[in-house]
Amino acid sequence: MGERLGFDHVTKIFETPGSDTGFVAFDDITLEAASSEFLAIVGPSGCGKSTLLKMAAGLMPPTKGKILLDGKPIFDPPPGVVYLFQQYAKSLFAWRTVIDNVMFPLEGAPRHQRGDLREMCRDYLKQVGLDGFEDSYPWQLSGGMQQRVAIARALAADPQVLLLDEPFSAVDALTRMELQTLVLQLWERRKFTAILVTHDVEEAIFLADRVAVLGAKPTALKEIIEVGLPRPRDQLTTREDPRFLKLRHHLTSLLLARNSGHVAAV
Amino acid sequence: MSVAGTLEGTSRKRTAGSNRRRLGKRVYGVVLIAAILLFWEVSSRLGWIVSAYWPPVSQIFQAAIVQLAGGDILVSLAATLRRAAIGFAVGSTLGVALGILLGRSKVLRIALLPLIEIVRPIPTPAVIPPLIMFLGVDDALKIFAISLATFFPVFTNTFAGVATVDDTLIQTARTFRTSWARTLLRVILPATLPAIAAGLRTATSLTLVVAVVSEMIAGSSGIGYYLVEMQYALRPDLMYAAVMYLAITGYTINRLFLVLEARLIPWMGKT
Amino acid sequence: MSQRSDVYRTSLLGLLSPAIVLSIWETAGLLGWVNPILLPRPSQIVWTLVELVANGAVFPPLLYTVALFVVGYVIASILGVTIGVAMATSETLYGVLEPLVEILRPIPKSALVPVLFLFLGIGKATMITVVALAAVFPVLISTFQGVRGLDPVLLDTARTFQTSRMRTIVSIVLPASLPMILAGMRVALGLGLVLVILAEMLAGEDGVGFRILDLQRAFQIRDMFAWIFVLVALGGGLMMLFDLVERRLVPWRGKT
Amino acid sequence: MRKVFLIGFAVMGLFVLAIQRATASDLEKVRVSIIPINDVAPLFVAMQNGYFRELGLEIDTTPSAGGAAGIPGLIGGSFDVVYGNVVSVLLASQQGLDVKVIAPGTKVDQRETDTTPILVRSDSGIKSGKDLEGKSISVNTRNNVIWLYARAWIKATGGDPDKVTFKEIPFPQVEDALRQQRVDASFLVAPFSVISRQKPGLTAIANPYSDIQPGVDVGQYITTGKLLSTKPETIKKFAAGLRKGAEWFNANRTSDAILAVISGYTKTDASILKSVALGAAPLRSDLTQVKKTMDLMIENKLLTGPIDLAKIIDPMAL
Repeated sequence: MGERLGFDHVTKIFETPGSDTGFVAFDDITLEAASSEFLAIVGPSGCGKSTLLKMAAGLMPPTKGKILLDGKPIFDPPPGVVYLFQQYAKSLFAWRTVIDNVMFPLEGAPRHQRGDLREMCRDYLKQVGLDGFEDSYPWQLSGGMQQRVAIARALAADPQVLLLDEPFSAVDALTRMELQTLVLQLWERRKFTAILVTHDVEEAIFLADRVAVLGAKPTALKEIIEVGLPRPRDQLTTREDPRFLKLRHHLTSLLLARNSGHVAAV
Repeated sequence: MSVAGTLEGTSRKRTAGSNRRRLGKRVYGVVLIAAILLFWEVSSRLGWIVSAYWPPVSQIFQAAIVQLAGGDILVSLAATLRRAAIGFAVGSTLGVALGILLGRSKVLRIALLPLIEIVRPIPTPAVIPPLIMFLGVDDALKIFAISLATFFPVFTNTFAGVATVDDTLIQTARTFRTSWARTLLRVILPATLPAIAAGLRTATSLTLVVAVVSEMIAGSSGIGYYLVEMQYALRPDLMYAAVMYLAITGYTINRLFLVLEARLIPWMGKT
Repeated sequence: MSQRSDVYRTSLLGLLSPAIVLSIWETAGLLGWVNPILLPRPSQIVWTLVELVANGAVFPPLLYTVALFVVGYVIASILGVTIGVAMATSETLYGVLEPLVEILRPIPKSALVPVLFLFLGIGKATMITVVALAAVFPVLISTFQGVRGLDPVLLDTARTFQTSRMRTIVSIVLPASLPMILAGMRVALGLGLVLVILAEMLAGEDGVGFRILDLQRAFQIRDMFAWIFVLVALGGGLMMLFDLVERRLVPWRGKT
Repeated sequence: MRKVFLIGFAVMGLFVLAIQRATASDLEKVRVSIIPINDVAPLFVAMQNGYFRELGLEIDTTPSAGGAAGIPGLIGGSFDVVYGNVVSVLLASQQGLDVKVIAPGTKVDQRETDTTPILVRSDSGIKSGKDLEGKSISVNTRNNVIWLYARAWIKATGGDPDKVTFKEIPFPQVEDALRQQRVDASFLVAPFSVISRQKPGLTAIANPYSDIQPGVDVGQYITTGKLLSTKPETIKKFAAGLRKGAEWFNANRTSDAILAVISGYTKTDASILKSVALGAAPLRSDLTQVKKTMDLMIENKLLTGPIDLAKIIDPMAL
C-alpha cells in the first residue's frame, strides 16, 4: 500500500539578488494524495510544478510549511519516494548498462542477495517491455525506451510514492500513450501512491483519480476535481467517454483562464 | 573542455551570498600559505634545512623587490615574453587556419592530417637539439619551438570544433547563396570560436612552458636561461624570485585571457 | 572525431603525404642538397633505429623514461582527481586549497626544474616530482570543472535513492565527470612527457631525453635522430594507448 | 578574436619596447658563444679594454650554461666563434664537422692554480682510483674532458674505470650530492670546488689535470673552416684582440680589477671569486698536449682513430 503524501501550508520563496522580498513561487498550498491514490497536478508552464514535486521528494526544503509523509514531516529524500525526472536522459547513468542502471537503487543490499536482485531487475525490465536490452547502454536506446529504463529503475526502488515530473513530455505522441498505459498498469499492480505533474490536461484526466489545478503566479491551488472515470482505463474508449470530454473542456478553460458556466455541475 | 581555465571561472554564476561565504572560507587558504612561508623562513633561519639553496623567504622577497628597481629578471622576462608572443601568434594562426581548412576539406585532410598526427606526439624538448644545428640558438629556434607547441592544441581544438559545427548552419548560409569563403569566415569561424578559444587557452600555458624549456636547453637570454645561470652563479634567492615573477606573469596572462574571452565570445558555453 | 576516421579508412592515401615527405628528405640527402652530417637520410636513421632495437640497446633508456613518466603521471592523476573532487564538493576544502592552487598553477613547470634540482637533488625522485607537478594541475582543474558542471538532475536522482555522499562520489560523480577528467589527463600526458624529457636533458642519469642531448654533444647526429624517432614512437604510442583506454572507459562520449 | 590578439600583443609589445635598448654601430660584429666561467676572462678583459674596438670589431657574447649549445650553435650559424673544450672539438671533427681551433683558451700548467680537484667525503677513506672501484664518481657530463681525465686518473692510480659508476651531476649540485652520500667522489671545477672545500667534511684527493697531464690544453676558441676562408681577416683580428686580452690578464691576474670583470659576467659574488686562484691564460695552443688528449680519447674509445690535428688547429693558434 502506498503512503499518504501531503503538502501542509507550503510556501516557497526564492532568493533573488537585489530584492529583499524574493520571488514567491507558491503561497500557502495545502494538498494531500491519499494512500494509493493517483493524483495529478496541472498548471500553466512556468508555474513551478516541478518545484512542488522536488519539495515532495525532499530535494528542496519549503520556505514555510511542511511536507508530510504518512503524517511525518520530511527533510531529506525519504526511502520509498521515487522521482521520475522529465530529463530521463540526464537521470540515467550513461556509464552503466540498462540492467546496471536498474540495479542502482538496490546496490546497498548485502552481496549474497545481489543475484536474486538482478533477476528481479530483469523482471522489471520485462514488465516495461525492455526484454533483451539489459546489456545495452542508455545512449543506444530511443527516448521512449530510455524513459522505460527510468521507470524500471523506479520500480526497483520499491516505491511507496512515485513522483512523475512531466515524464512523457519529451517523447512522441504514440510513445507517450504507450508509456501512460504502462504506468497505469504498473500502478494498478503495485498500488503505490502516484503524483503526476503535467501541463497536459488529457494526460492528467486519463491517469489520475483527482486533478489539482494550479493558478498563475504566485501559484495557489485553484481547484481540485474528482475524475471518476471507470478503471481500467483505455486509450481509445476512456478518451471518448463524454465525462472525459467534459472534464477536458473544464480544465482547459480553467488553465486558459476563461470562465465557463456549467463547471459546477460536474 | 577548457582545461586550462581557472577554478573560479567555473563558479561564476554563484550568488552574492555564497560568494561572501566563500571569501570567508578562503581566509583559511591564505592562512595556510602564510604558515607554509613562515615554516620556510624559520626552517632556513634556524638551520633545520642546511643547504646553500634554501634561502629564507624574506631574502627572496627582498631580491624580488630589488629587481623591480632594475635588474636582469625583468629584462629576461621581457625577452621570454616577446618570443612567447611571436611564437604564440604564429602557432595559433597556423593552428586555426589549418584546423578550419582540414576540418572542411577532405582533400587537405587526407593530404596533411597523417603528417600532423605523426609530428604531434613529439615532446618539444626533443626537437631542440637537432634544430640548434639548423636554426642556431637565436630567436628563430625558440620561436619555432614555441610555435610548434602552440600549434597542436589550437589545431586539435579547432579541427574538432569545426566538426561539430551543425550542418544546418552551413545549409542556412547556402540557402542565402553565400560564397564558400564567406561561409568559412562568417559562419564556420564564429561557430568554432568557443572551441578555438579553449585551444588557445591550453596553448597559452604550454607556450610559456616551452619558451622556458627552449631557453634552458639552448639558452643565452630569457628567463629560462636566467634560472640556469643563477643556478650556476649560486644565487638561489634570485632564482626563486624569477620563478615568482613567472608565476605572476602566468597568472596575469590567464586572467587577461578569461576577461577577453568573456568580452569577445559572450556565447561561450551557452550552446 | 568522425572526421579522423575517414582518413584512416583511406589508409593507403593517408600514408601518401608522409611518404612524399620522406622521399624528398631521402632524395635531398642522396643528392647532397643538405649536409649529410647534420641531416642524415631517413633510411640511415631507420637503419640505426633497427640496430638499436635489434641489439636491445633501445630498451633500458626507454624503460627508464617510461617508468619515471608513468609513476609521476599516476601520482599526478590520483592527486589531481582527489583534490579536484574534494574542492568541488566541499566548500571548506575549496577555501583552504584554492589560494594555494592558484599560486602554484600558473608557474610554468619547466621553470621549477632547476629549482627542484637544488631542492631535492638530482635523481629519480626529482624527475618524478617534476612530472607529477606538471601533470597534476590540468587533471585537478578539469576534474573540478567536470564535477562542478554536473547536471543537477543526476545528483538529484542519486539523492532520491538515498545514496550516501561517499557512494554518490564513487558511483555518480566520478563516472559522470570522467570525460572531463580524461580531457585533463590528456593535456597532462603531453605536458608530463615534455617535462620528463626536459628534466632528463638538464640533469639526467639515463633515459631517452638524456640520450638525445648526450648524442648531440658527441655529434653523433644519426643516432640522435634515431632516438628522436624512438621518442616519436613513445609519444604516439602513449597517445594511442590513451585513446584506447578512453574509448573503453567512456563509450558514451559525445553521445549524450 | 582578432581583437584578442591585437590587445594582447599591444600590451606585450609595449612592455618589451620599454625594456629593450637599441644598439647600432658600424663595427663588424663577431658573435661569440661562451661559458660563464673564469676561463673566458681574457675575452672579457679584451672587450672592456677596447682591444676589439681598436681592431674594428664588436664582440657579442652569448653565454650558454655548460656549453652544450656552443658547437651545435656554431654549425647552425648562430655564432662566429665558440669557446669549447678540447674533447668536444675532437669529437666534432671526427664526425666530419668542419671545426677549426683559432686560439687557445684554458691551460692547466701550474698545480697551485689548478682548481679542478676530485673531492670525496673526508671520512670516506678513498684515496685512489683503486679505492673507487665499485663506487661512484660524478662528472658534469659524460664523454667530455672532465669525464676523460677522471677515467685517466682512476686508471693511473690503480683502478679500473669500467668498475666505477659515472654519474652526471651539474656542478652546483655536487656538494649536496657528496654530503648526502648520493655519490662517493666528484670531479669539480671552480668556484664550486673552492666553496665546497671551505666548509669541513670534504677533501680533495687529486687534481687529475695536473696529475695526469701537466700543461693540458683544456679549452679553445673555435670557428668553422668556412668562416675561416670567407672572413679570414675578421677571425685574425679576433685572435689578435683576444691575445692582447690574455696578456693583460696574465699581468694583472691577482688584482681586484679582474675579479670585477669575472663577477660581471658570471654574476657570482666577488667575495666568492676572491678565494679562487686564477691560472695564467695560454697565449698559444700546444699541439703535443692536444695530441696527448687525443690519445687518451682513443684509449677510452671516444675516438675511433687518430685525427690529423694540423687540419683542426689553425696556425694562428700556435
